[in-house]
Amino acid sequence: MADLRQSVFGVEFQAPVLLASGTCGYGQEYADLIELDGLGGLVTKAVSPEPRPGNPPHRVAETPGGMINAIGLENPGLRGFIEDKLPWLRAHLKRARAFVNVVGRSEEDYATVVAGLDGEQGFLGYEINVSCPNVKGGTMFGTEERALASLVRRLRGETARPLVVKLTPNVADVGVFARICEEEGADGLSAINTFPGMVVDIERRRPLIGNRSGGISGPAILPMGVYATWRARQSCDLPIMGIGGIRNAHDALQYVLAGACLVQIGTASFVDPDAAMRTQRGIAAYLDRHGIGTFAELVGRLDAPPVPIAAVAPAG
Amino acid sequence: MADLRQSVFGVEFQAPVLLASGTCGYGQEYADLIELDGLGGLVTKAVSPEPRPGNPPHRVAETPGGMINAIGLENPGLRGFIEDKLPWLRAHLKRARAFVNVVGRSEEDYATVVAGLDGEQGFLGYEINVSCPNVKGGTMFGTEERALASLVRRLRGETARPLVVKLTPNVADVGVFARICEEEGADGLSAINTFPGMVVDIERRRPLIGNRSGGISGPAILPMGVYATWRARQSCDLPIMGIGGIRNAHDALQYVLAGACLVQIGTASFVDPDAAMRTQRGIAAYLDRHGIGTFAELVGRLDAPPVPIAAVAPAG
Amino acid sequence: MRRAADLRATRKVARDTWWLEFDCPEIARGAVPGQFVMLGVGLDAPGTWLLPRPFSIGWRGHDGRLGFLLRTFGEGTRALARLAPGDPTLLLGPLGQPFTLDPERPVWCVAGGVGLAPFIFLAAEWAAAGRTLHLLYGERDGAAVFDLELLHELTGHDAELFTEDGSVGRRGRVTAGLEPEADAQVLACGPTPMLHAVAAAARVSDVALQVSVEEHMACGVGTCQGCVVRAADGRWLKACLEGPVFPAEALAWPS
Amino acid sequence: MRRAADLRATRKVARDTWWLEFDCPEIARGAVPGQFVMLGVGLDAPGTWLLPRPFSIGWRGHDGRLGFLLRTFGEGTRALARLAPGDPTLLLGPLGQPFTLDPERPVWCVAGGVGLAPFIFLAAEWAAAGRTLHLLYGERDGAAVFDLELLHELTGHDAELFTEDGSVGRRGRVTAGLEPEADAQVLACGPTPMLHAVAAAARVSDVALQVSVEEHMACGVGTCQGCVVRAADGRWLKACLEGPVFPAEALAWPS
Ligand SMILES: Cc1cc2nc3c(=O)[nH]c(=O)nc-3n(C[C@H](O)[C@H](O)[C@H](O)COP(=O)(O)OP(=O)(O)OC[C@H]3O[C@@H](n4cnc5c(N)ncnc54)[C@H](O)[C@@H]3O)c2cc1C
Ligand SMILES: Cc1cc2nc3c(=O)[nH]c(=O)nc-3n(C[C@H](O)[C@H](O)[C@H](O)COP(=O)(O)OP(=O)(O)OC[C@H]3O[C@@H](n4cnc5c(N)ncnc54)[C@H](O)[C@@H]3O)c2cc1C
Ligand SMILES: Cc1cc2nc3c(=O)[nH]c(=O)nc-3n(C[C@H](O)[C@H](O)[C@H](O)COP(=O)(O)O)c2cc1C
Ligand SMILES: Cc1cc2nc3c(=O)[nH]c(=O)nc-3n(C[C@H](O)[C@H](O)[C@H](O)COP(=O)(O)O)c2cc1C
Ligand code: FES
Ligand code: FES
Repeated sequence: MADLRQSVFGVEFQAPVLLASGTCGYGQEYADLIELDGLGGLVTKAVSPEPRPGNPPHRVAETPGGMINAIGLENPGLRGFIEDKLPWLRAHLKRARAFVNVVGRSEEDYATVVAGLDGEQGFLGYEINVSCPNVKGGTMFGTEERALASLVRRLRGETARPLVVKLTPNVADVGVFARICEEEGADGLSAINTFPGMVVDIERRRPLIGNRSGGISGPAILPMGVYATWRARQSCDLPIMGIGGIRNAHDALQYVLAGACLVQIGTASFVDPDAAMRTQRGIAAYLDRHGIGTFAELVGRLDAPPVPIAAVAPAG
Repeated sequence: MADLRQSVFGVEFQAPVLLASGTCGYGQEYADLIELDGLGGLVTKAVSPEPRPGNPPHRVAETPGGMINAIGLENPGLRGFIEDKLPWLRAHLKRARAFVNVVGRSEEDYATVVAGLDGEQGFLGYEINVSCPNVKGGTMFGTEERALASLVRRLRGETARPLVVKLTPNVADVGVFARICEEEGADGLSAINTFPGMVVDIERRRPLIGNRSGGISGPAILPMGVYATWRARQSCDLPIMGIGGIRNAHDALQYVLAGACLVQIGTASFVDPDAAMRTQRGIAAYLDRHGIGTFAELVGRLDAPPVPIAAVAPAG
Repeated sequence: MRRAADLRATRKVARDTWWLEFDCPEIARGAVPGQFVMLGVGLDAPGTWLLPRPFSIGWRGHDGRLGFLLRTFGEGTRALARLAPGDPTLLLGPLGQPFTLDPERPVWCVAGGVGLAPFIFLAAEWAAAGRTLHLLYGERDGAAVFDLELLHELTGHDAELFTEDGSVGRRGRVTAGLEPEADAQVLACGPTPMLHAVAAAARVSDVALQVSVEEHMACGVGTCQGCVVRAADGRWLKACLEGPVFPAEALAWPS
Repeated sequence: MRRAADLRATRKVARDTWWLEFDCPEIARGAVPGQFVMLGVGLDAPGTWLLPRPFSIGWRGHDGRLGFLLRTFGEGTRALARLAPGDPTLLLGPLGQPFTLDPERPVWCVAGGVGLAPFIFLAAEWAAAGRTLHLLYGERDGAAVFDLELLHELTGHDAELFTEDGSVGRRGRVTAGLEPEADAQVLACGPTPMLHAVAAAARVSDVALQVSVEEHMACGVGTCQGCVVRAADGRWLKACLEGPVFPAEALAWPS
């Protein structure tokens, strides 16, 4: 039986599959449904300095090959997380690794959450969600090079824990942003977050989603996520968590071969809460079938020489 | 029976549905399969100054809810198009409108094609495919504000025909690029082109596609295209052709309500060559069911006030 | 709780409406009327993508069978209506808060459309316990009305039927049949406008009301925060976890 | 050319391999051996997305039936293998260039795996015309071998069978059975390595060879330019329009 363990961010991960932020609550909600502590780990729902009420319904709907969501980053805020959510993670995750997903409207917001959590026990590190509009400027942190560089630099100063930046795909070249994160001292990357999308209720002639637009996730974005992971791999040396549309080992292994040492499963868990565990088993079976002893050997083992963006730009 | 006719770009379109570039060849290939002249029109496969051989296989594969393609803009070049393709369009399209999709590696390339075609008969105008890498700079024309502005300005000087710019979705805010096109004198927009993606053959451990990466199209990108159309509608007053994942009237009407006065159907034609005609019939049926007399009344009739990007950014 | 269940039979019971029966003792065992199941096809059907959809548990057999009433509406219900025995299916449940009832007090069930489902389950349980209840059932027209013989067979009860066009049963809205005693427990499940009407009626006659609400759901278990409804105090409540059954006074109603 | 056809029957004929029969007189009428059909489910199946896949026309009945031999491989063929009579299907065809044959000269068909399909059609047409041909058929092992009785029933011919493990027929590669006369017309359909072997053999014995090639296809009719194969002169040829059957000398072969 192949060995799924590997060392990333200076610690051992018993397996490469995590549950993605916003799709597993704060762990607790899944407790009686799946064996969380048997997974690689999980990433919590976003945490902001103050509690957020979230958006009006509808917050979710199915889209072709995926779904749209506009939850509005509803969360109990830093204090609420520390008091009501973190204790459960601390008590129940012994082997699985937890990341806290951090959001904010300003650099200050992010720094407040990281600084406020850094002394606490029960999680490994941070996943910084930069798909958030920056109050000054309006555009997302993750799509503006200077804003992202400044944010990562600031947060690096606040913590020695693993600092992972979750890239947004709405940019000309994720490679550029991957490099910025590396230069500013991030420890890793998550690729990718959702794509902006909209569903129109043609009978009522209004957006189906309360927030009008939302983020698109699910199998529909699988090839975009694999591409973003590959671009990031070409552009920097940080460990990458591959995310986007993963349903099973076949999907996950595309990310792994493209360069991801860990993968996250989100939307697929809604279709089958067992998706993550089945994916782990499937990866082990693939390694055995191919006579590969350890998972780490497979990471990035794609037979495709690096090429400049020009050569890989989509060409109809 | 509702009236699908409307006047756009100074001419009448008998119906709002066109076949998308690269999915209907140069018309001819579909001649014995569907009644092209009964549609709103078509957009030809890309035309570049010189012939292009295109990419090695595999060039296409299915992806979840869509497909990936990396044809490599194979085309007979300006001369070949004028001699072998244009005459057929001139002879067979009486009521349907034809746009020529133009590609290049430099401003000069685009200008050469537009100038070279401008005196010819048999097509209405140009759709400028800016999802092409710019040899100087490497990034796509469509993702670099200055490069796009300069290109549109240049082409505006070359022709008085309808000049439509086909937006790429790989940007932080398509609205910004829509505005640039309007300021530089474009007559319309097409939204959207494909998303960069990659499929890995996990058995052979190499990209499934000869070009490694390719463009993702099909229903998977429907909500992204509707969102891009809506953003463009918020940001400028140009007529918009909505593209991306349209299979039927239900999908097309989402674009129309979001602000598109014309729609294009691409990948869905591969599943059913009749998709475009069925979509036209379905739109007419919708108008009748809702007692709307003319198609034009419906365009942009979405009950959702404009909002700044910050408020519509995807929020998990 | 997560079960790949065998679809035993599907049967058309009204226009666009099907009755589905699954073999699923594990879920049937713990189920209580008012709870629901996330019903889907899992991840293994090639070429298919479908988020599971929530369905009220519509009936349970001693042999571990589970019954659901399904009406086609959008993409998902259309796909589920086409399921045939042998197709892969995945059930998650029982989920959510059930109706909470005092067996000693009279029960009035107000059902609109497929909102009938949880009351088929409840009426059957009530009959099995030798109790009875009032079942008011409204549809737009006769073609939409659930197979009344099957209803009697399943529940041992007969519904007081209302159709808006009067083609069967009494003409008019189901609320017209509501004449609760002072200590009555009124339960309502159906379209939101109907719930509003019942809530108004309950306020007037000052009787206890529990409503089963609908909202889009992704996870069904509280992880996605997708299914919120507005609480009386303005907060968002999760329909899947804190609902789908709520005491009327817990929710914000348009005044 | 575009036809919503009724799937009449599917029948498992070997490991992972099915025989599908459709009612489709419009396509059957004009079909010639070597041509193919794009087989899909159309756009109306809720929750389903599937690009059509190309399949060689495997047989045609006087009554307008069309037969296809389908082996599951990836997502699409797995989905198509699960089709049942009554499911929506969409056929596009007949498409592509067929085999071009001189009825007076001997014909040798070399089939690898489901490459057998076009030769079932050809052998049946040949038998109907009172002619005969050589049919060499190779599979990896016995479990993969097409139902030989059905083969005889459909074609009036028997195949000379080869399996790599020798479990049925002769042990070894199908090319071992190829002994073409000087004026023979050799036809080959199967995996690319097999086509290479046959091409090499044909060059040695200097006989005319036509091969049916495989490449991913999206449109099947020449509009997408997705299905290219390399020509002898280095250009790209469209397998759907200029093929799938090519004279061996028209293609670039690895030397
Ligand atoms: C607790 C609970 C219990 C339920 N019990 C039952 C039951 O017992 N029986 C039953 O039949 N149903 C029941 N439902 C409803 C059922 O779960 C379905 O979810 C519901 O019918 C919508 O799913 P759908 O696939 O039909 O529509 P979807 O395709 O999921 O669409 C969801 C909603 O969005 C709308 N929509 C989505 N996209 C568009 C678009 N582009 N344009 C216009 N409209 C759009 C649909 O019309 C629908 O209103 C229950 C729901 C809940 C929450
Ligand atoms: C002219 C012609 C005639 C044909 N006739 C027949 C016939 O008679 N009978 C028959 O059974 N078949 C026939 N085929 C083949 C058939 O059309 C299928 O297209 C082929 O089997 C692939 O389709 P699929 O859905 O199984 O695989 P797909 O899912 O479409 O995949 C296509 C290819 O890509 C590979 N692939 C895709 N994604 C991945 C990934 N992420 N990782 C690894 N691999 C991947 C698949 O393994 C496969 O090799 C014919 C093909 C052609 C061109
Ligand atoms: C309902 C929902 C809520 C989400 N919330 C968050 C969030 O709070 N923070 C974040 O970084 N990503 C969030 N995401 C994005 C996911 O973590 C993931 O990046 C995305 O869904 C793509 O993965 P998938 O296709 O496997 O779902 C959310 C996704 C969904 C579907
Ligand atoms: C096979 C293929 C070839 C394409 N070629 C071109 C092209 O030459 N020029 C262009 O602007 N877009 C091209 N496109 C993009 C389409 O025109 C369209 O923008 C995209 O596919 C989204 O629409 P759809 O989802 O309806 O296919 C191509 C798409 C496909 C699938
Ligand atoms: S459906 Fe996910 S929280 Fe209720
Ligand atoms: S499959 Fe589209 S050109 Fe051949």
